[in-house]
Amino acid sequence: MSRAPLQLHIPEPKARPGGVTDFSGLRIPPAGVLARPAVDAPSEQLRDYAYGLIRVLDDQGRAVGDWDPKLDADTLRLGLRHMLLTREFDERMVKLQRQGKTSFYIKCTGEEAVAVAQAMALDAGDMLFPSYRQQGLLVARGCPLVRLMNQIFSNTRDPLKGRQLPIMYSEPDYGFFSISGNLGTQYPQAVGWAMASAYSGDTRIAAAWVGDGTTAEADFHYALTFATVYQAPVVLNVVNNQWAISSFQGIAGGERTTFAARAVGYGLPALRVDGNDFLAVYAATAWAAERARSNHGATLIELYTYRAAPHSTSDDPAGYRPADEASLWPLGDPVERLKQHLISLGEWDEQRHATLLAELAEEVMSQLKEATSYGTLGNPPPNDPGSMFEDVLKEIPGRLVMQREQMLALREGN
Amino acid sequence: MSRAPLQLHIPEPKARPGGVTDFSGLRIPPAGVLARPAVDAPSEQLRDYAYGLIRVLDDQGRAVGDWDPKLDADTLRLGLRHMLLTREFDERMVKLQRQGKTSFYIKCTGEEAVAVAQAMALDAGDMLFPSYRQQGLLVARGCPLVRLMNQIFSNTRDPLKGRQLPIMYSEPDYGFFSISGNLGTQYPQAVGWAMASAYSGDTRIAAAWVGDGTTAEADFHYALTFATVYQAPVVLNVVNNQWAISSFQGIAGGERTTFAARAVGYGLPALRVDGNDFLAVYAATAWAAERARSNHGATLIELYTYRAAPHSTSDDPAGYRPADEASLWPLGDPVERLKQHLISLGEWDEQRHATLLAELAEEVMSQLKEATSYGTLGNPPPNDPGSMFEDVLKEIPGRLVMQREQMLALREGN
Amino acid sequence: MARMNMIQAINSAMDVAMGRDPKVVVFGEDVGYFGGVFRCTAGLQKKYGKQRCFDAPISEGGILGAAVGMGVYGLRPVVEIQFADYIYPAFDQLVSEAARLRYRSAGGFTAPLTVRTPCGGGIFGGQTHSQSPEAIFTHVCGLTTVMPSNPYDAKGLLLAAIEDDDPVIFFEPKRIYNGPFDGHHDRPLTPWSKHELGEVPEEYYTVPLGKAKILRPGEKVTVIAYGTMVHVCLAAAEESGVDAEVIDLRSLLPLDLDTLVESVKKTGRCVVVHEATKTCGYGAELVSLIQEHCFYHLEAPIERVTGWDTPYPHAYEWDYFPGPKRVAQALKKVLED
Amino acid sequence: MARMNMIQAINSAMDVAMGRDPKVVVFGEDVGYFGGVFRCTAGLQKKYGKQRCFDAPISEGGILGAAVGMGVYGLRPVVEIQFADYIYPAFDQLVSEAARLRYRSAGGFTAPLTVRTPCGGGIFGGQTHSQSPEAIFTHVCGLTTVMPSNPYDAKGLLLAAIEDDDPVIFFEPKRIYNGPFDGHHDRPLTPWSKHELGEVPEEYYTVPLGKAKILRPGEKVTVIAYGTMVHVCLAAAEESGVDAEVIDLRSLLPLDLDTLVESVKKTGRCVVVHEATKTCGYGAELVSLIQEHCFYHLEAPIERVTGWDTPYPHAYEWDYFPGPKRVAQALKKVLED
Ligand SMILES: Cc1ncc(C[n+]2csc(CCOP(=O)(O)OP(=O)(O)O)c2C)c(N)n1
Ligand SMILES: Cc1ncc(C[n+]2csc(CCOP(=O)(O)OP(=O)(O)O)c2C)c(N)n1
Ligand SMILES: [Mg+2]
Ligand SMILES: [Mg+2]
Repeated sequence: MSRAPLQLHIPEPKARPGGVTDFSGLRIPPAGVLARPAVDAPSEQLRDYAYGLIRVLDDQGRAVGDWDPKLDADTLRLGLRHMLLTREFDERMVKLQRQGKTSFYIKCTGEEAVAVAQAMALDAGDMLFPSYRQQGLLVARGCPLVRLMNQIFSNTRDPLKGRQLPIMYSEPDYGFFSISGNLGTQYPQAVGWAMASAYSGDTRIAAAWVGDGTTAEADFHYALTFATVYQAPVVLNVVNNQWAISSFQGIAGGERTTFAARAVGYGLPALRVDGNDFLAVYAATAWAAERARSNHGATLIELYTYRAAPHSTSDDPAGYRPADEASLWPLGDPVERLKQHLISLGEWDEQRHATLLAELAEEVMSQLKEATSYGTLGNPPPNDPGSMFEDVLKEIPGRLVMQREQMLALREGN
Repeated sequence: MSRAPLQLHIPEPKARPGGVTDFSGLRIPPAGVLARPAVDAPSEQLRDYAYGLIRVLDDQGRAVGDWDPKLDADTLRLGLRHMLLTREFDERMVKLQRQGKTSFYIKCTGEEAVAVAQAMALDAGDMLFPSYRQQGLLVARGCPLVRLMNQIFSNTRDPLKGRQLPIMYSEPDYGFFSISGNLGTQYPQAVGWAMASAYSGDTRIAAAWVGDGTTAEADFHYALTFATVYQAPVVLNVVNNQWAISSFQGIAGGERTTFAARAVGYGLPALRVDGNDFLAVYAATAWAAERARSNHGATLIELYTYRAAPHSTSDDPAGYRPADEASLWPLGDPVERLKQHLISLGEWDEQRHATLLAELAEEVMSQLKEATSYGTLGNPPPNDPGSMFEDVLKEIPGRLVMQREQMLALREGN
Repeated sequence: MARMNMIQAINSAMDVAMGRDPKVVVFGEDVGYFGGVFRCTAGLQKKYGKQRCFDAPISEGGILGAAVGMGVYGLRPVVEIQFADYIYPAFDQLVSEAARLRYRSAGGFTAPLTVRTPCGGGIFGGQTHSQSPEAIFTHVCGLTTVMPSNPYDAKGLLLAAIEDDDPVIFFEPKRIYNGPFDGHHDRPLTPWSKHELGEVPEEYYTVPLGKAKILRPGEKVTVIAYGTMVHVCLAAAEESGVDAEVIDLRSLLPLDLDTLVESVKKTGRCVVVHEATKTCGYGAELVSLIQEHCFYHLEAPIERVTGWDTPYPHAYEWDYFPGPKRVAQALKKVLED
Repeated sequence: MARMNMIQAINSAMDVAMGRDPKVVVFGEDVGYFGGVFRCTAGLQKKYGKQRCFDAPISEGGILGAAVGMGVYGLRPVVEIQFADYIYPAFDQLVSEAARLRYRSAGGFTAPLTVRTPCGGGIFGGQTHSQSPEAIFTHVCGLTTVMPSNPYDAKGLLLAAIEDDDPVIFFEPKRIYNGPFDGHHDRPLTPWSKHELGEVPEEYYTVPLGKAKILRPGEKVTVIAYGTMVHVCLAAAEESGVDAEVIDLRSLLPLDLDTLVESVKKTGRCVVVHEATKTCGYGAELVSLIQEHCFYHLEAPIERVTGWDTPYPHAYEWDYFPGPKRVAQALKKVLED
C-alpha cells in the first residue's frame, strides 16, 4: 500500500487575469443529438441527460432535433423582446447606480434566456422562487418595470416600503417569491410550496433557481431530499454561470461532475441544457413542468451558461478572471442566437431589430421617468420611517409601538 | 398537458405491525459477480458500483469472486471474536440498563460486521468519526470494555467525567472521535480532518459513519461537497440499516435510488456493499482506504444491513414494524455468516465456538465487575460536581469559578 | 372535563386544529405512523390520513424550509423538532426566513407556521436532550416564543399558536409532560390527573399569547418563571415560607410586561428563574426591563436563578438543574438584601 | 509605526500568524485568489500558497464543520464568513460542535478555530448585510466573542484569538473598516490614517481577550459599547458635553466586569449601547450584571440604546442606526432621572 505523503488538492480555474481561458476542453455536443424522452420515463432511464447537453439551435441558427419546441414566430419574437428588454433595463440601472441613484444593482447579462424562456414555458399560475439573477422572469410575466425601479430606488412607491436591498423584489401578484439575501433558502421553500399544492389537489407547480455556487448550501440538499421523498411537483433549476463572485464552479464541486448529476444521486431526473439556447431552455422547462404537473415529481435542470456581467455593482471581475472570458464562451450570447434564428427563419431582420431596440430603450426611459418622479435613493429621503415597525408581525406589538414613538420623537426633535 | 389534480406522495414501508414484510423485491445479486476495479479508476467508470451490491460470501458460506480479501484464518477468527464480543457486550449492557444501572443504551445487533471489519481494514492511525452505533470499532481497536462501561455508568472512572449520555464515547487514544448527540455533524469534520492530514503531508486518512436517516442532514451534503472539491482522503460510510427510529429508509430518500448513489452526484465513487458480509465489508473498506491514501480522494460506502435491535433502550419497534422483520432479512446475520465461512474452511467448529462464547461472556463479566466497583449510575452518586465547570474552555473563566463556588456552597448547605 | 397530561393536551390541540381547518398539516421526524417519540402526534395520521400527518426526513432545516413554503402556499404547518437541541440546523430557515418573510415582502408573503419542540432537562438526557434555547429566538424579531407549564395552557396556547398568522416557536418542557415536576427528583411525581390544571376541555379553546398568569399571589417578592421552573418556584415559595408572588409567563414574546411591572412595584423585589444557561438567557432581558420600569420601587438587586453556564452534564443533572433549594435561597437573599 | 486601516490590520494579523505558525490556515468564500470581498485576506494566498489560503464552497456549515475537523487534527483554522448575516447556516456546527467539543470529550478533543465575520450596518446593505448577531453567541457557553473598534485592537485581538485554544468568534464592524465612523453619516469620514489607533505595529503583538478599555474617562455616567458604537458614544459624549466615561468592551465574553463595575460605582449611572436589536441583545446581560453588582450605587435606571426590534431597513438606515443623537439623549436622560 502506498505510503507517499498525502496532498491537499485546491481547484483552480483554467485561467486568471492576464491569462487566456482555453475552453476547448469543454465537451459540447452538437445540437439536436439527444432524444426527448417521455415525461413519465423512470429516472433510472434518464441518467445520461445529467451528463449530456440539450441543444436545439445549431451553429447556423437552425432549430434541430427532438427537443425543438416548435414555437411560432410570434412567440419567438416575444422571447427576443423580453430578453432585450431585460438587457436594456440592466444597462440602464447600472448607469443609475453609478450616478448614485441607487446603492446596488445586479445584472443578468448573458443569462437572459434562462429566466425569459423558463417563464414562458411555465404556466402563469406557477409559483416562482428565484435567486437575484432572474429579473427576466418578471419581465416575461409582464410586471411593469416601474415597480422594479421603485423598489430599486427605495422611493415613495417602493412596493417593499424601503426595506429591502435593491433588486430583492417580491411580487406576489406575479407569482414571484420574495428574494432572500441568504442564498438558497428558497429551494426547500419551493418544494414545500409544491408539496402544499399537491396536498391541496391544485394543478399549479413551483419552480426555483439557485446558482452553481449555491448548490453547496444545505438548502440545496434539503430541497432535493424532500423533492424525491414526496415527489413534489417542482422544477429545480441550477444556473451554472461558471462563477460565484470570484470562485469558479470547481470550488462548488463542478470539477469532477456536472451539477445536473447531483439530482441523479437522489433518483431524480436531471436535464443539462445549453442555457444560452432559448429553444433548448424552453423545451427542457416545458418537459419538466409537464412531468411535475402529471404527478411524476421533480426535475433538476442545469442551465449551462456564463455570467458575462460582474457579480454585482460591488464587484470587478478583472480581479479574478481574464477580462475577455465572456467573449470566448463557446455557447455564445442568448440574445444574438435567438435573433439569428429568427433571421434565418425569415421572421426578423436587422432593421426590425434596431427599431425594437429603440422602442425598448424608450420604454425603459419612460418608465424610468415615472419611477424617478417618485424619488431615487435618499432623494427625497424616504418619508415614512414609522413604517419600519410594520410587518415585523401582523399586528405591531406593544414594544414596537413604543420604539416607534421614541424614534419619531427623536426625529421631531431635530 | 394534463390538468388532473396533483397528489402528495407519502412513502410507506412494505409492512407495518401485524403484516408480513415481503423482501422478495430486493435486488440482491449473487456473491462474486462484481469485479474489483483499480483503486485509481476514475469515478465515472465506477458508477455501477453505486447500484450493485458487493458480496463475497455466497449462500454456502464460501468466499467467491474478485473482491475476496483473502484474509488468513487467524484474521477471520479475530473478526469473529470481535463481533461476538461486541454482541455479548451489547446484550449485557441492555440487561444492566433494565436494572437501572445506566439510563440508556444502544445496541448494534445485526450490524457488527460494519464496524469490526472496517476497523480491521483501516490502519491503526486512521481517525474514526463514528455515529453511536459503531461500538465495534472500539472493540476491534482493543479499547478495554471497562472504559466503555465506566462511561456508560458515569462512574468515578468515567473518562468523560459524567458529562455525556451513555455510549457517547470519546477515545482519543484509540483514534475514535467524540460521538455527538447531533446527528451527522462528524461527517464534514472527518473531511476537515482528512484535509488537514493532506495539508500536513501525513499518511493517515479519516473515516466517518452516518445512518441512512442521517443522510438527509445538511452535514452529509457538506461532507460530500468538501470531499469532492478538495479530494479529501476520507472514507465516508452510510450504514443503511433500513430504519431511522420509526422511519423506514424511504423517508430518507431511499425509495427512488440507493444511498450510495448520492456520491455519484458529486463525482465521487461509491461502493454498495452487503453489510452483513464481513469479507465484503473488509474488502470494500480496504479498497476505499487505499484509494484515499494514494491521493485519489474520497469514497462513499453504503453498508446495506438491517437494524435487528430496537433503536435504543428507549424504543420499542413493535410500534412501527412487524416483529419478525429482522429474521426475514435476506442477507442473514453477519456473525452467523462468518462463522459458517470459517467452518466451511475447516477453520472453526461448534465446539470452539461454544468455548469462545463462554470465554467472551467471562471477559465481559470480569470487566463489568471492575467497572461496577467504580459505581453505576447514581450509585454512589458521582462525587465531583465541581468538575462540571471544567473544560467549557481551557481555563475556567471567572464567571464559572463563581458559579462553581455557588454550587458547592449550596451542596454543603444540605 | 377530561383529565389530560401535557402530551394528551398537546395532542388534543392538534386534533382540534386539524378537525377545524384542513389547512393544518403536521409533520416531523417519527411523527406519522409512530406518533412521535414522545407520542404527541399519536393517532393523528390514522384519523386524518397520511397526507396530513407524516414522517419527515431527519433534516430540521428541510422541515422548516418546507414549512415556510407550505405557509406561503396558504397552509398552516405544525412541525415537530424532536428535541429543542436539534433546532440549530434549522436556525437559518427560522431566523432569516420564517421570521423575516413578512417584513421583507412588506406583507406580501407570510409563514404562519408553528414549531413544537420538547425542551429542558431533568430526564438524564445529557447535554443534547436537555437544552432550553429560548433566548436565541427571543432575540429574533418576527418570532413568537411560547412555553406552557401545564396541560390546560399547553392546549390553549398551542391552538392560539396554530391560528397565529406568524411563526411561533412552541417549547414543551418535557420534564412536566407527565406531571408538575417541582425539582424534588427524589420524590414521586404527582401525575397531571391529580392536578387541577390537568383538567382540559376536549373541545376548542385558546389561551391568548402574551398573557402571563399569577399562579401564587404574594406580597414580598415577585418570582418570574416559565415552563418547568414554574413548579420549582411554587415549591420554593411554599417550602421557604416566603410570601412570594409566582408569575408564569406562558409566552416569552410577546411579553406581558404590565403584569410583571405591577407585581414588582408591589413587592419591590424580584427573582427571575429559568433552566437555560445564565449569560444572555431570557432572564437578562427580564431583569433589564424590570430595572428599567421599576427602578424606584426596587429594594434589592434582582436575582437570577438559572442553569449554570456549562452544557447540561448527564451525571450531575441535579447539581445543574435549578431546584427549589436554589430558588428558595434566592428568595431569602433578595429579602435580606 | 505603520498606519493601517482595519482591513490592513486584520490582514496583517493573519499574515503574522501564518508566518509564525504553519498550522494556521485561512479559508472561506472568495478569500483565496481574490482576497475576500472586503480584501481582508488579500495577498495571503500569493505569499503562503493555495493550500494555506483558499476559497471554500458557499457552505457556511461546511466551512465550520471542516474547520472543527482541522482543529481536531491540530491545525488552527481561521475562517471567514462573508457577512455575519450568513453565519446562521453554520449555527449547529458552531454551537453543538465547536463550542461543546472540549467539554463533551473531557478535554480529549478541541476546536481551536477562529471565525472572522464582518458585522453591523451603516453601509446600506439592507437587512442581510447589516446584522449584529453577537448575542446569540454570547449565550452559548464554550464560545469566546470579540469585537474590536480600531485597527490596533483588531490586529492584537485577532492574533490573540488565533492563538486561543478554544473557538473564537471575531466580529469585524464593517462600517469602521476604513475609519472611525461616529454616526454622522452626512459628514466626511476621517480615515484611520489620521487616527492614533490607526498606528499599528507591523510585527507580532496581542491584545488580551477579556480586557475592556476606557477610551474616555468621565465622572457622571458610564457608557458601555463595542465596535462601531464606541465611536458613536465618544461623539455623543463630546457633543452633549456630558462628563461620560466611555468604555470599549473589545471582548464580550470573557467580559471585563471589574472595569465596568468600578466605573459604574464611581458614576452611579450607566448607558449600554449596541447596534443589535434590543430584546435579548447583549445589552440585556450587561444591564443585568450591573444592576446585580452596582445596585446600591445606581442613581437612575440603566438605559439601553440599541437597534430597534426590527430587521435593518435599507432606506431607513439612519433612522435605525443608533446614532450620536440617540446616545446623547440617553446620557441626558440618565442624568435627569
Ligand atoms: C448564505 C449566504 N452566504 C454567502 C452569501 C454571499 N454571496 C452572495 S452572492 C454569492 C455568490 C453566489 O454564486 P452563485 O450561486 O453561483 O450565483 P450567481 O451569483 O453566479 O448567480 C455569495 C457568496 C449570501 N448571500 N448568502
Ligand atoms: C440533529 C438531530 N436530529 C434528530 C435527532 C434524533 N435522532 C437520534 S437517532 C435518530 C435516527 C437516526 O437514524 P439513522 O441515521 O438511520 O441511524 P441508525 O439509528 O439507524 O443507526 C434520530 C432522529 C438527533 N440526534 N440529532
Ligand atoms: Mg454562479
Ligand atoms: Mg438507520
